[in-house]
Amino acid sequence: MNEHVIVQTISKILIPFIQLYALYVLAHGELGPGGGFQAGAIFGASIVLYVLAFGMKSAKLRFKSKVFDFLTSAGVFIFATVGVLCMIAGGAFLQYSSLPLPTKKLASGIGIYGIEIGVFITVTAVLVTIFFETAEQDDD
Amino acid sequence: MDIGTIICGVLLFIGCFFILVASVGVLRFPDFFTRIHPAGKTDTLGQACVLIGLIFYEGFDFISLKLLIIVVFLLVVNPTATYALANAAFISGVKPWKKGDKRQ
Amino acid sequence: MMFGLAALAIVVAAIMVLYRGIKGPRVYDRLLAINSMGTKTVILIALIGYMYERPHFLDIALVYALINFIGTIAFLKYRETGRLD
Amino acid sequence: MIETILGKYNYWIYIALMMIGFYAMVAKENLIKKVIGMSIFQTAVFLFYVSIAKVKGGTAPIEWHHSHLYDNPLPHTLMLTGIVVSVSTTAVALALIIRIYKAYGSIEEDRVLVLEKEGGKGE
Amino acid sequence: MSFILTFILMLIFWVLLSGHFGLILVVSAVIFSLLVAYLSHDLLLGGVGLSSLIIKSVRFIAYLPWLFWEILLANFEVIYITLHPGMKIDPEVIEFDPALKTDVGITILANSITLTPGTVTIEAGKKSGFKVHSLTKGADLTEMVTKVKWIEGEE
Amino acid sequence: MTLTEHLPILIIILPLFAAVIMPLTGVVNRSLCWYFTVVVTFLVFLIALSLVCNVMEAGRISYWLGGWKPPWGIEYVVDKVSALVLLVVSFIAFAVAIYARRSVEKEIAKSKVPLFYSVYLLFITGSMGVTITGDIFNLYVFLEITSLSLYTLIAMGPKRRALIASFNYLILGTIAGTFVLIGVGYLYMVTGTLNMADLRVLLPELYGSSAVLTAFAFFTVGLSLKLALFPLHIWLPNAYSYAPSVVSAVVAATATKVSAYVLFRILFTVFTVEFDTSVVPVTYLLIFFSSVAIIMGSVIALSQTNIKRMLAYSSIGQIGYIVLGAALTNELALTGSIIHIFNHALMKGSLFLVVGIVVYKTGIDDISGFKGLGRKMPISMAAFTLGALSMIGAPLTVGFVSKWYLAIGAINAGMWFLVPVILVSSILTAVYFWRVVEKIYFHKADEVEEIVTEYEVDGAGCACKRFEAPLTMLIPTFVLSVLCILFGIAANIPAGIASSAAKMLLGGGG
Amino acid sequence: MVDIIEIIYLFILIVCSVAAVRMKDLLSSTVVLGAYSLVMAIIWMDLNAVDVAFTEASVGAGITTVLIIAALSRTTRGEYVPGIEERYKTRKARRLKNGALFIVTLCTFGVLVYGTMDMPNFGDPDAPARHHVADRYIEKSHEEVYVENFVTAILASYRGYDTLGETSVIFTAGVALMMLLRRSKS
Amino acid sequence: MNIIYSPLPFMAILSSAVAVVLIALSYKRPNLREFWTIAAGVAKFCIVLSMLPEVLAGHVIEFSLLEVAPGLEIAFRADAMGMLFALTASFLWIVTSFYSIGYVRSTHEKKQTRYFMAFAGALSAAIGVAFAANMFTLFIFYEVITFCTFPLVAHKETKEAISGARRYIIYLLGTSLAFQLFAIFLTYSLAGTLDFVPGGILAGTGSKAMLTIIFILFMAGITKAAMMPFHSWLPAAMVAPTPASALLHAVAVVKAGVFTVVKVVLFIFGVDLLKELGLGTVLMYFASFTIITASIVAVKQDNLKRRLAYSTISQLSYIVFAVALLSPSGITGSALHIVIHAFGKITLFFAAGAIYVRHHKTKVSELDGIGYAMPFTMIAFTLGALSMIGVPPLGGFISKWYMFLGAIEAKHIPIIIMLAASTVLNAAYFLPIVYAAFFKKAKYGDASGGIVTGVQEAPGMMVVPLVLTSIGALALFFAPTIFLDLARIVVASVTGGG
Repeated sequence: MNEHVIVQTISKILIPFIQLYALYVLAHGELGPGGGFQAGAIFGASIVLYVLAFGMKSAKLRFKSKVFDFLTSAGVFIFATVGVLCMIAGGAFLQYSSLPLPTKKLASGIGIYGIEIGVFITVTAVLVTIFFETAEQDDD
Repeated sequence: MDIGTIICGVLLFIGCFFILVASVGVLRFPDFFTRIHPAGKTDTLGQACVLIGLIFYEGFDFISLKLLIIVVFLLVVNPTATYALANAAFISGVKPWKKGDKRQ
Repeated sequence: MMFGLAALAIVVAAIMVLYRGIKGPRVYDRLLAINSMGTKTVILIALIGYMYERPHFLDIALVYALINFIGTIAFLKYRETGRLD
Repeated sequence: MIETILGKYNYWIYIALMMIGFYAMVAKENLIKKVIGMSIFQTAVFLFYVSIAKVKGGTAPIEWHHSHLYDNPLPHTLMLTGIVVSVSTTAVALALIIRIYKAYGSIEEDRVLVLEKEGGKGE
Repeated sequence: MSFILTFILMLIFWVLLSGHFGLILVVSAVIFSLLVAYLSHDLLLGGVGLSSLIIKSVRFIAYLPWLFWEILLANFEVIYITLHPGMKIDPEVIEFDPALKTDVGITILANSITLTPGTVTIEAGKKSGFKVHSLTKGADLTEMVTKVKWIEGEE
Repeated sequence: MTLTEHLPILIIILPLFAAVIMPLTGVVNRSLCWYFTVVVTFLVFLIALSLVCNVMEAGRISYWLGGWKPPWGIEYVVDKVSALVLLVVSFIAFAVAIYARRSVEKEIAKSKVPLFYSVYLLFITGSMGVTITGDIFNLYVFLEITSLSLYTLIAMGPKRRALIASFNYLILGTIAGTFVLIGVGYLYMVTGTLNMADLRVLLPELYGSSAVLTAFAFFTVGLSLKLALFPLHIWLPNAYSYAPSVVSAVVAATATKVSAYVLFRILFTVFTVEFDTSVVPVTYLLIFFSSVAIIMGSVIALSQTNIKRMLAYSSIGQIGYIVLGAALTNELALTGSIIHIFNHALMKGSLFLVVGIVVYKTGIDDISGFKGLGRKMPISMAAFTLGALSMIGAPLTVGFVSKWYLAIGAINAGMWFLVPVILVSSILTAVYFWRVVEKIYFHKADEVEEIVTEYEVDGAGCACKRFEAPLTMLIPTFVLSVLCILFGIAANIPAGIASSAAKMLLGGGG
Repeated sequence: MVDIIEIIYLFILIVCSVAAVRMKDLLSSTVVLGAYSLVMAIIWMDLNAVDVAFTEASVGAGITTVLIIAALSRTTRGEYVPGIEERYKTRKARRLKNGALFIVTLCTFGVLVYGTMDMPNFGDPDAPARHHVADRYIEKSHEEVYVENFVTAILASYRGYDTLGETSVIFTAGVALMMLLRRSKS
Repeated sequence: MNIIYSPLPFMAILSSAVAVVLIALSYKRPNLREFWTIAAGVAKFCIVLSMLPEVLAGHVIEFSLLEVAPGLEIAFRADAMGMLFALTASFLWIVTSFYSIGYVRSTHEKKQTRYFMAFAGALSAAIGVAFAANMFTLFIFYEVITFCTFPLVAHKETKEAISGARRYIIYLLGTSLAFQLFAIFLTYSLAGTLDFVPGGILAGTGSKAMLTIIFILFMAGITKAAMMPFHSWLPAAMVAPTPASALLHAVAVVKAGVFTVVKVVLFIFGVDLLKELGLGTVLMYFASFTIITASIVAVKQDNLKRRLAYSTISQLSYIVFAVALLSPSGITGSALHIVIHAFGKITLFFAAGAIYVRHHKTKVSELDGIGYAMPFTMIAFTLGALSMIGVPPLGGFISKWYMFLGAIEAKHIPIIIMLAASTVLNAAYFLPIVYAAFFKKAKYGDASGGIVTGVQEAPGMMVVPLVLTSIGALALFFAPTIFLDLARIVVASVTGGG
């Protein structure tokens, strides 16, 4: 899609904003609507937009699919690790209050934030992977 | 009733009017290229009006900033989407309606 | 009340547009209508937020404002090249 | 009677939607139609759950200094999970459809079965 | 350069959106802005100098009021056409080449054309030139082209 | 908290971690994946074993996830039934994991092997999550993990038909899952809780309510669809027969069992026996349908020429046994049903593994392909024969033990007319298995030689000689089939657990 | 006022779903499904389910439509319309099948309607679902989890384990897609 | 009656089970393989013999192996009845082993290892049936016999052999699963146990109708006894090699069948209960019908083995019939007939095998003058046949005598006429063979090469066993003490010490 100057330009402008907005949603899941999943979906959408505007080849140069493979695993890993850390700290699985932090509030906040980030990473990576695999034609 | 609310009401009225008219246009116009005119921008203006009305209602705070951001994005995104649509139709060979043609 | 009336007006508009969306005749007309409904949704969400007096749900409206057109772009690309990559 | 019908209007709509989706899912021959039906079917259930959560005069379940009557947040949470499941299933279904098309050249269930018997590739 | 600019821009955007300044939030604001800047700095402001950026932005902002006025004016025209029972439309496709050099210029022009009622860009590109669908005959776009060129700084 | 207290969660988290790391391991070294899988499944098996011991000693174990007290948080419950099912699932997972190495090498593209193991482990995770949870919504979530991984695993089958099988299963599986979700919703709506134990306390007051009845109906239908009870079995034969051998084995041995277990949970833990029998006569319906399943499964299996399909239909019949035992709602029959979960996993597992070996070695999955194999693969065929004998229900095999309990249970329930159903299906089973056994030992191999040499990798391939499968495939197969006999002779151990589990289920302990 | 909007939108929802299912052109169907999603988002807003609305917005607008279009781009766009002859040949079987399925659907419908009869009314504040467990979440979550959004509190803390399951589901889908569609590079 | 706890009964079973493994392991060395067979046979016989004094002294040897599940125990009990059967079987196995070795070597059978393995397995199971302490154990071994003998029947792997074997297994397995197992289920749920108790366990547990149903199911389920509607597997199984047929028809399979019938009648139901229900009479008439019909069919058969098979059907029904008389003498006759028929019939089959091996004759009509060619064989055959008919001084007379007595005791006078008639029929199908063998001239110029003058006996490995068994048949008339004693102990126990 070389000729679609407009789409490309607008995408260039929008993509960073969409990405930041996604991260904003991630961070404000505790205060307002949103959370890891929504953030991941929005972030994924920004990459989908990139693919649509600039083509798969360019996108694969920019976003290595290997990286996304890694992130797919990493997200769940982070989530589960938070849970296991709580266990190591002496609580039940995912019992944030047992985390060795000064206040319970902070512990809870960090714990929730940690798992939200895990969700976010997995969702982003998976959605992008899904899109990559679905959209890419096999040229044979 | 303070002044913000009144301005808001007026702007809401104008915006809704625009939007309604745009919808009528979408219904009435004979073909795709003519329909895209009201849908693409009368709509946009109407929406901008409504949102700006809400800004006046809200006064100046973070929420109205957010509204403003929405307005800006709408103004950036809507014409692009309209363009994308028109372009898609044009490329795949939809002939623009000329005066005297049959309605589609 | 004011917001409610405005919202109703937009709902009416949305119904009209939806008629076009379902009737067609071409897929472009439908997409046009849906696109238009998308922007109306932004407004409607904002208005509903105000009706419930909880306006900080504008986040959702913002999502639509930001990413609703991705579908349209995908559509354009599909019509143009027959593929999305 | 009238009260039962009016008092539960959300539920009636959800039932209707669900049936539309269900029928599309089982009766349509086109595989993508099936997926669309699936999407509607699942969304209908989400509507049901969220309807449970609604309380007259309640407000969204985010802490707020004004109100003391919140909607029930639990079904919302559950439905977030539900939506994720729905999206995942849809993605896998679409992937399968793409593979089926590659193998058979058709995405119509009955055609595919005919092609399977004949051993050929359609179109 | 563009990295820092993007970072700052993102931070501002965050603050506009958020309005909360808890410790975790501020830290994550910085980290996330850095992240986005790292990921997308070449997208938003790829290869643009600071000074020309400022000039262009100022000019663009100066262009906006005129654009809004145009939008407003022309909207009434569409409303008139729409609501007129006789449906007085006579569409045509105008082709012209504005000879704009930058992508941003083309985008601004195309979107401006789309926003001003009566006209919709249906094709825009450096090579192919512009095709504009107009509701009524005789739409005049020269003024807009000049103004966009001014923003681009080509005069 | 000590490590022992964390076992209920570790059994889920461990394979989940492994599944997550697996794709990355594949990047480092592909052959590592198999070792990793085996080690993890073995650990899981050990955990399951120790859980069983703990439960038999101390009774019900409850684990509060996130440290939240049950009605508010999610609870993990290990009791006798779930411990037994966990043991079955983890054991089969372990055995099949060992077996998988060569079979997967052959049937799955190289670059996808790590992913395959990952999905395999996810499937195990899901199955065990479903088993161990005490929260109905959590059950749904894990059910979906299981289903999604299963769709994928089935679609990896070597024939293109596998794709359609997988898709059909996806559609029906989604319907089933959503039905369960609706059931959960209705129960939640009238009670306001999602915890099974809590539901049990709250529900009896509401037994008259049509919403509860509807919830029950949806649960039953959805789970019946998942466990392929007769009229809802249509997805199963294709899914089993076109999946890769490893998958057929593990699915046949665990997937439907887990669904059956969930059905038990709903019938006996969430609702009470009185509800099942007196408020709604659902048990009669289930008895009817499972009897039909027992007969029809065997009858249809009789007419199959593809060995995997034959085994699949036989599974449908066997599932009928499991449901029948539950529907009779008396202690002996339920014992039979629970023990049949265990036994059928062993038998079907070993049978499918043998079929996998044959497919691996000769590439044929038709019954005629078994001709004369008794001489060429004596050990595998011995395993097959043992499995077949168990399926028939010959005494001293596990099959007999379950049939014994079911039959005695049926007579005790005053439904002695069900005994002929069981026996007739035994005979039918005997007929269709004997057909195969006869081919194995008393027919001459025809024209297999060419294919044999084609598939003979080791180069030692003289067709007249033995060409037994590699040891990694042979050992688990043989162990499973020997266990069929072992637990048929020493049935006291599983029967003891099963009967105390049945007592617990009927007695209302959660 | 919100109720009115909601009722109107609910009906629009049904119209959209019927249209999406009935259209022969799959692309149009997809587009109408997009509208369905939009309408749904509004309904979530009306029902105060902001988080669900958010999810619907991000998924419906960004992902589902694009995915289906992607699938279309790799398969075919039109629903296959059999020729008259073929249609005539299979008419009886099709009618029978559709009739049977219709009856199944009708049965399910009947059960659902029956079940709905005894439900608490829509929006009933005394409904049991609103109390018991939910009360605690609303009253205590601020003290126990220190989170303003109750939904997040439940999602991440009370029922955080569900979320792990949910993430695993998504992970499974990702791995599944890699397995099913990724081409080996060799 | 003392109970002695000892693993001897189990050892008796185990000895041949171990042999199965050893045979399998030495498949490459035929001599060693056959040594194992013989050694196991001798060992088994010795073990059985070692238990004899205790049993004769009225003790019972019990051994409980393990409990499969609550209520399902694998246990063994060597009592008089089992002893009768076990002694016969284990002795005849040794004889048959020698015979088999001779047979398979001279016919060059394939897959001899499998053959011997199956043989040893079947024998283990037969002893298992003999020593089973409860119905469950009995059922297990009953089924094991089926599975072990299947390879023997299908041994030739021809189409005919396989279809015969298929019929064999469908009949045996099908009926036992469908009816016998059902009956066992019902018995267990009524009585709560499956142990064999002299005098029965079912008395007073269920309604009359239920008990009748159970009885019918049992009788229909024990197809190995070859009662008339379920008899057709037996002629079909004649495709097996002759030693196998000999073993099947004389010892292992069919005897296990009738033994089971006897066990069910005496130890599950008990004499009193059956009398009360009047089922004994029904069974008796059924058996009588079989005796007569099978005999008539046998007369018509030309194939020697088939004729022997129908003879077996008829003879087995004698045993059933005798026990169904429910009178002490009848039971004694029944028990004795198990032994006596075994010796007689195995002799006949051995002879048939020898004829086949040496001259490849299978039809009765081809046997003219064969007595001169194979004098030992045919004399033995004659002895066996006379024993079957019940002519003194041969064993058959004794059992028939007791049966007559039993019938009189039970006051079933019409039955005596039946017995007489059947004896005539027996004579009618055996004597022509004897007559043809010795008094008819051999037809020269036969297509098959005819009978050559001069003695042409089968190998010594075959002749010696068959002579031995015929001598056994003879000896039983003169010295039936041991078996008679055993039978008396049985009678004493089941009729309540009377």
